[in-house]
Amino acid sequence: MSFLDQHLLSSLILLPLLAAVVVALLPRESVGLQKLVALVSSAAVFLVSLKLLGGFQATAAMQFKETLPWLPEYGIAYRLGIDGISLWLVLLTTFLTPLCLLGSWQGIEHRQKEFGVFMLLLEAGMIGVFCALDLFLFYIFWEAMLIPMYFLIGIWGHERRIYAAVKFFLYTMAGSVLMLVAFLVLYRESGLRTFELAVLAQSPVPPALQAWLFAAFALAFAIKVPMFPFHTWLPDAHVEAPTAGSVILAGVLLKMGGYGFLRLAIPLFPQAALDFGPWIGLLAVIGVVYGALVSLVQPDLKKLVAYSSVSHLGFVMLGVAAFSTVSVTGAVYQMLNHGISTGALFFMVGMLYERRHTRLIGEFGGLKNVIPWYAAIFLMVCLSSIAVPGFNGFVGEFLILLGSWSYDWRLVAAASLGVILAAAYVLWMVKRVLYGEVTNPKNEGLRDLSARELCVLVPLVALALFMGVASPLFTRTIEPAVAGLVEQVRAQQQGAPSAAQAPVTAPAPGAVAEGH
Amino acid sequence: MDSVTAVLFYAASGLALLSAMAVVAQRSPVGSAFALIVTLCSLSVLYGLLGSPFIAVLQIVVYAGAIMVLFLFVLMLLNVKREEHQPEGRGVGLLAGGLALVFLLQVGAVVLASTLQPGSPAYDASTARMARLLFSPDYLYVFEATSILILSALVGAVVLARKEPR
Amino acid sequence: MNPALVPHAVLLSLALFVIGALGVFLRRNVITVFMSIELMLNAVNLAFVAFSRSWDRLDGQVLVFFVMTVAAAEAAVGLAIVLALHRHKDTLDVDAFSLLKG
Amino acid sequence: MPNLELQPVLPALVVALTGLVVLLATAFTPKGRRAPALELAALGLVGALAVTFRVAAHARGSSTGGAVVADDFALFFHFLILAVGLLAVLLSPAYLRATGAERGEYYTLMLWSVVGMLGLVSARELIALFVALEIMSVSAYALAGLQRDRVESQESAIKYFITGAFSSAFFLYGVALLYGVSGSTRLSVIARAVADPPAGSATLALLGTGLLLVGFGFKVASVPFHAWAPDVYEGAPTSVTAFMAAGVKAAAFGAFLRVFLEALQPLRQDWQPAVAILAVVSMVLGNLGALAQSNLKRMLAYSSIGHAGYLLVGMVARGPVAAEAVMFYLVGYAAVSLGAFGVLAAIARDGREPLSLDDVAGLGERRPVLAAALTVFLISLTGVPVSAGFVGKFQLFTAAVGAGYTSLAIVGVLMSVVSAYYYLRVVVAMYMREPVEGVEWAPTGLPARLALLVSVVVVLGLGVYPGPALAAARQAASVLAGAL
Amino acid sequence: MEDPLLNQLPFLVLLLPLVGFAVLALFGDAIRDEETEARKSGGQGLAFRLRAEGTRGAMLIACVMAIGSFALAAWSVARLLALPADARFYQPSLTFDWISVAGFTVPMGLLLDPLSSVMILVVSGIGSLIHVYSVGYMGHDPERVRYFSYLNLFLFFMLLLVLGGSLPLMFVGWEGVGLCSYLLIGFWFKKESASAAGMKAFVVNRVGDAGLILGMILAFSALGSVDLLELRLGAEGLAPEAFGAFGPVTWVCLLLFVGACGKSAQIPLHVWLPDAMEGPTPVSALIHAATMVTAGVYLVSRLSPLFALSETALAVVAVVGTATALMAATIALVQTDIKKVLAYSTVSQLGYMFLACGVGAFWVAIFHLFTHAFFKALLFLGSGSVIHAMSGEQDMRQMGGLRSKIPWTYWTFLVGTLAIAGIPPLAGFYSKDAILLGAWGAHKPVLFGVGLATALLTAFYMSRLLFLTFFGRFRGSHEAEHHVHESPASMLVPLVVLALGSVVTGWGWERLHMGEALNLVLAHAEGHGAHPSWLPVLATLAAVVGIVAAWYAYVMSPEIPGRVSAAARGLQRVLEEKWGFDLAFDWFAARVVVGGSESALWKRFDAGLIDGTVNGLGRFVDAWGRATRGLQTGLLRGYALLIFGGAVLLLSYLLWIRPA
Repeated sequence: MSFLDQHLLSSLILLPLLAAVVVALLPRESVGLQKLVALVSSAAVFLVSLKLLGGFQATAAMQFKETLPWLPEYGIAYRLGIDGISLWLVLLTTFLTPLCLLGSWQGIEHRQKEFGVFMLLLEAGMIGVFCALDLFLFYIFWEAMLIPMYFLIGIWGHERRIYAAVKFFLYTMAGSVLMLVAFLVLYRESGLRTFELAVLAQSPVPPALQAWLFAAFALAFAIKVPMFPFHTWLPDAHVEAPTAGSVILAGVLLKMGGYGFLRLAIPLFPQAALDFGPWIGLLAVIGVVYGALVSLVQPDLKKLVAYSSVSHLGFVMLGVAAFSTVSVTGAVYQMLNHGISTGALFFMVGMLYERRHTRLIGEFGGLKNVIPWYAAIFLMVCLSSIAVPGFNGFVGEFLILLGSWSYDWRLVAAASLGVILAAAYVLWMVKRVLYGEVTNPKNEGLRDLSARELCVLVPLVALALFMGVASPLFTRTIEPAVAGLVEQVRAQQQGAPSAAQAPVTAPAPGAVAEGH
Repeated sequence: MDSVTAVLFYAASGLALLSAMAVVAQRSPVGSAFALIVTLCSLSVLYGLLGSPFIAVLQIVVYAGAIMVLFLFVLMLLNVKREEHQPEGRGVGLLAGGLALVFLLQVGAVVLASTLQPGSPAYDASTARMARLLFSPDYLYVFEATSILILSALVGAVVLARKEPR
Repeated sequence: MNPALVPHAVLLSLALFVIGALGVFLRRNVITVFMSIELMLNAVNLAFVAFSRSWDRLDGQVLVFFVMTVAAAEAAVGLAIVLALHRHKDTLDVDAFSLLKG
Repeated sequence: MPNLELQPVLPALVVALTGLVVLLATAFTPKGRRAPALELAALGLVGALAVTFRVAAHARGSSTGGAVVADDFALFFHFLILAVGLLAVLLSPAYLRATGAERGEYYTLMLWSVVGMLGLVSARELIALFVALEIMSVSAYALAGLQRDRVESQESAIKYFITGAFSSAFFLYGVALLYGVSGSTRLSVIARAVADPPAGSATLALLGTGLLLVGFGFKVASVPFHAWAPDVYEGAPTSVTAFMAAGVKAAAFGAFLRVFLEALQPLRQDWQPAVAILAVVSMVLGNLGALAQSNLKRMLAYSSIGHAGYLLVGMVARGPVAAEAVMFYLVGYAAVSLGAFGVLAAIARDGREPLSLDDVAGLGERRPVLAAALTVFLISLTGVPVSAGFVGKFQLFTAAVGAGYTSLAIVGVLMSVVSAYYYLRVVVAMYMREPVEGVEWAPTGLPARLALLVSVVVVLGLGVYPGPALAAARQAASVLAGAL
Repeated sequence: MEDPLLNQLPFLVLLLPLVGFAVLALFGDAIRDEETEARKSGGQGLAFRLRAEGTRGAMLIACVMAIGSFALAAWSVARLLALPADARFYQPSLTFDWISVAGFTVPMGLLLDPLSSVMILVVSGIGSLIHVYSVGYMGHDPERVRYFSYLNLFLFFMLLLVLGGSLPLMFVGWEGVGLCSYLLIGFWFKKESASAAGMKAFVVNRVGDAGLILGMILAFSALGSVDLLELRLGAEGLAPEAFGAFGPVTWVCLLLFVGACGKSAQIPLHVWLPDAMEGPTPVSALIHAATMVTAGVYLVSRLSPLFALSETALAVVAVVGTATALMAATIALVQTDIKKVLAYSTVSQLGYMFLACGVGAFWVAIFHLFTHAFFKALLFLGSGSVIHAMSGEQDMRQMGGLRSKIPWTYWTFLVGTLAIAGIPPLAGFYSKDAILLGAWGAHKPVLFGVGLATALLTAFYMSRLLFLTFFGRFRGSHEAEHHVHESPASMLVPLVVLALGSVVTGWGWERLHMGEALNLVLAHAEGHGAHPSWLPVLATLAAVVGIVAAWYAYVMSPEIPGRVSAAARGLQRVLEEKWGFDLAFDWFAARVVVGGSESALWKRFDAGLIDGTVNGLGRFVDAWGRATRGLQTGLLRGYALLIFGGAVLLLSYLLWIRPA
């Protein structure tokens, strides 16, 4: 166990890899064993990841750090570490993966072995992205993750899965390769001969160059988020992906965009981040409203949820763009919230799909008559998604809006439209799916949630509620990391509000400006 | 002496040039082959004039003798007829000619502009000296390696040309 | 020795090289094409001899020797390929060998 | 008789003699019995590897009068080329049997081609280099045309041969011009001469450089000297294609590096932009061309043109990083192309060609290991981690960006995205489609399995732990004068 | 003086309904729907018996929790009243925070003071009555367990709303009651109109909530706190220039008022409330009349110190309130659905309360809120009793002459009608009088005039309702007439209790000097002007005129309404179309938002432009790929030419173009 303690993060990456190998080596016929091994090992990874909570200090410092020389000539090393931001994203990943495996117990009907392998590989990759403190390492995980996801969509997806998988892959790759070039330019410019994030973040890059590099980074991350107008891969990918794929995609992968902004783009290019901030904020808010409006008119449940993700992550990006301690903390929190509530939504849509083999809203109606438990939980998940206070979403959204107000109150005001529209598109969907009489005879004999499905959903709903009520348990560790980040970045920006000036205590400039 | 050399040089050069053009201009492959033999022989003269008797002899024996006979042999074997008229050749010909001209002018100008040594009169290219150089450590291995070259060519030729018992 | 001989020989080699190249483009009989290439190799040889003369070094001639060997080897393989192909296609027209394209 | 140093040519000698032995063994095997050609060839190559180890240990840096050397650079490529030869030999038997082209001479020719490659990378003198080039090529011409009942094979041979001889003439003319400038064919002498050329000869040297570039450009299949590659790669027997894509390219780049970074280093300012242009057009046209292909072999051929472009990017960059990046990439690329073509060879039963996407549809379900291997190779070709291809591209682009050629890196990565599209199509077919009716795949033979396994291990190994290979490449590159 | 118990009691008040909800929600399924079971087992068997007992038990639990909560609330208030007036502030708080980030902290803290005391009494009191009433009214609904669980949940959130010590915590209750309202309006979810109404209610409320969120944020940014008490301090600490006509304080107030408009159904966000009558009638009584809809009034009163600082905000509140009062009253004139009349009446009365707020008479607003809770709950429950008697019929044109058939209902309903009409000495008279007085005293004659007119209209349409329902002869079918029956005791007891309340609360309020008690926490204009003695008389006169006119038109000569509407067709149309608000909203929602999103945003922009660009890029690259194939002619001579051309270009480049 001492290896585990010494190399906790490495273990979190290696364990799923190891499990993937084991599953791959299991005989092809013993499907049950394959599924079981995958599930148990991912659950074990979750348990191990809980150890992170035990040893974590609520400071801004990187913790559980590990360094192993790798390509010393290039200044590349295997550098891992987490702070309050990545901690929770890692936990989110380890939390969702076993649920996905459990949730796909029956939905995946062929090639279960490969499914388990890819899910575990994906998990390792995702954890790696959140732990990497070296640009090279980050990029490796970032790109490597594409492959299992690509397979998940392409093999187990629905009708247009191939188009969606390829689109997903190309879109993401197109964004990230330019980021790779930006890495290299940064490497050259810094002259430090290292890819260590912390070191590079301390070395100033000329402002003119910063803009270009930041743009390259921002493109990669904006596609991943996805920010308007780089979002069109998302509905396709979501709709066509199998349930587990959608859950992971929405739950974790999309978070990497925002995480990338926070971890890489902004600290590395603070000045450019300051200059581009308003544009990012604007796109974010457009995304909030646009995503909600388009979501409103989707006939397909998954597409609706997918566009709602565009809207939700617009909030996150607004918080990131505003870049105050409160707004960024809110953004990180909202990432977790979105992972849980949208993850749960995708699970539930998937469960419907397993029963009816359709996702069209028009095919349903009156389901509350037939499957009341499903309906009740579905409603709760929806409420979480539209940020009803008491659920998790509200805390995140509120913090984002609160923290962004002094950045630009107009953006906040516009974003609040998203709050309204969210209720509209979600509740309209709820109405069309759950309420009314059962008009479609195919819906009559549906069975309600099974015990296995409850095992998947209950933790999610419980967590959604818990996070809505006990947010300080989470923000306690997020905030110091964010505060440290904000301070570090602000110190390098010219013409930015200084970090010492807490943006929340002083009357907002926007508020006074409103008086005219 | 100098003028004789010069006359011979330019005569052989002219012949080489003309026969080379004939190689390319002929429709009949056999004609081309004979024109090429003429070119090779005129080149041999030039080699002699440039003080390389060994190469001059080799040129006649190996090239004009062995290699060209091989060509003619294959031509006879396959009973090759004249090429048919090529209607589409004009554009390609123009393009090729243009490129060739550009190439010629460019490189020619550079060659003319460069100041090449005329070489000393005491130039010794005797066969003995050639042999010493060829078997010096510098070229011995290369020389030996040509055996592999020839062998592989042989094996390749046999493999490719052999009629397979089906 | 006439100082103009060396550059003129090089120029001649250049001309022969280009003529050979033109032969490759313009002739359709594969054996003629092949002979054009031989012409090009000879042009190179001439250049080597000329440069060898210019520098008073024999390496150039050694190279010519090797080029001839190579030419012989190429002739063997090349003609064998031509023979084999002729068996399939019953033609020597290079334009007929365009199964592989695009 | 002068004192002869045999060490530098010892590996080549072993391979050459093995070729001879195989030839004889084939000739003297009674009709109806299989000659132990494969075994002998493999044994010989293993022996050559062992000898190379010995040379590396005891006679590093020795040379035969300066024409042929066994420096670190040469030894690096020796290992690479011998390994390529070995894997190519292992990949061959099943394919040859399936396509009815099983012949002892095949191995002989392949071995002698390897001899040429070995000479190519260890020559420090242009005459030796040229002869080695021709040994490699002549055998390759013959190998390409080996499938006598496939007219494509014959056609590819004639195309390869004519264009090869044609470009050889250009190469030779370049050698002649450099000889005219320096009076020698030794790289070191040429380097001195072009650094401080005799009056009026500076431009001549430049032309010589240009013509050499044509010759090397042809061998490495760079646009616009690439046109032979798709046809030859498609037409040649697949195992030969694998051998060519890996071996010829590696050896040609070895010689390319040595000549340009040693003899022509002083002219770097002049040829660098030209090579940059070649790199860009190769990357763009190679990848765009591959995009439109439905024949897998042809697609990989085009992609190989694109990869030549990537490698040229490394040539453009300055400093030791560049050379070592190119060398590292060559290792990875050799493994990948051997592997990829090897898989195609493994599934092309009964000589059924051309191979289209339909032929691999459903491979992932029916032959998971084979499909997984091909997937790994394709991933590496795309340049996605974790693979040798990614690390290689990373180094190439680092070098390019470091040398100020950021635009090259941008073109490179964008073309990687384009390439992802056509590589993914193969993966899609393998994993996301049902097998086409009537397509069956024979079991893969043990030698081929071994070869593919090694390729996979190398590709992944270099992707995860590139350090040692990179160190070796760096040490090898440090020999070159220009790799400062 | 301290009362430590008061640091715990409010939490208990909250806890009981929450526990009730949790128990019913989690175990509700086991005791749900015994009718299905009955069908299966033929009404026999232990399982059926258990289930039947279970539902009864569930209802019992719900009622006990509600009543217990009321008892605890009453106890708390009693203890609070025992303290001296200036010590009546308690801020009980849990040891952990709800939100705490970088200086922004929302503790789990409540606020118990006279204002919240009044509110928790009203909420838990009326809530308890309605729980009891529901046992009778909903006793046979197959999903009554779910119903009672929602009811308990509502009680929890409503109590949280009024007890919450900071704006965000209050907002939890605020959205929570909205949620319960959504659930209860759509309780009969099989009915298309019910689920649609629920959704509409929530979405329209969300508009207000968005304003409320922004208001909270601005409050924190500008005033530095979201704590209800500190907010006032923050406002008072502001520099004088911050109080401009449109200074931050004004904006905070206006944004919060947007929230209030949503919840309390003020123009233009009133459209959801009439539709909300799709819910069960007790729900309408509790949520959409007595408690939830008054949350806006509570909010404005709670922040009265803030509102009092901004003339602009007060003016907006007053104008919106008055306009709403008048508009809703006019619409109520032509409604035929008994509950719709009451709904518009509620909107109107809420406008009245805002009028009170707007003229600075915040305690009066609470006073009217208090009395209104009684008589409007009474009227709704009464109408429920009528509907119950009519087997679900709600159209007044199908009723008539019920006076004798359901006397208890009739009498209590009469009390309610008189109370709302403002006939002394009933409760409505006192509070309405106080409002008019406030308007007069604030020198707002127009507001006063409109208020008076509204009082007259109120008396008229309420009397119309009364007469149409209970007088004349029965207009429904014979069968329906046969079924008419008086409601069970569980329904009648609440009616009686509420009727008593409607009678005495106005008088009692005055007697107990509740206004003065409230003024300790509410802002109030000092030194009202004269207290003209003609005012109560005038108000009463208006009420009497209204009643008499209704009597004349609907009892004496029932043909009059037809003649009037024929004479004023335009006006009739306008009123029947509810001044066009619903049409405008429907048009906006269906055509602009949904239609625009579908055709313009999704189909044209998203799929067409963005995705088209992306796919177009792909096709573009692909086309180039095909084009490059053309280069590969397959002709050897072409390849050689390409090499030669390349060589020529390369040499030319090296000779001429290369950088110096």
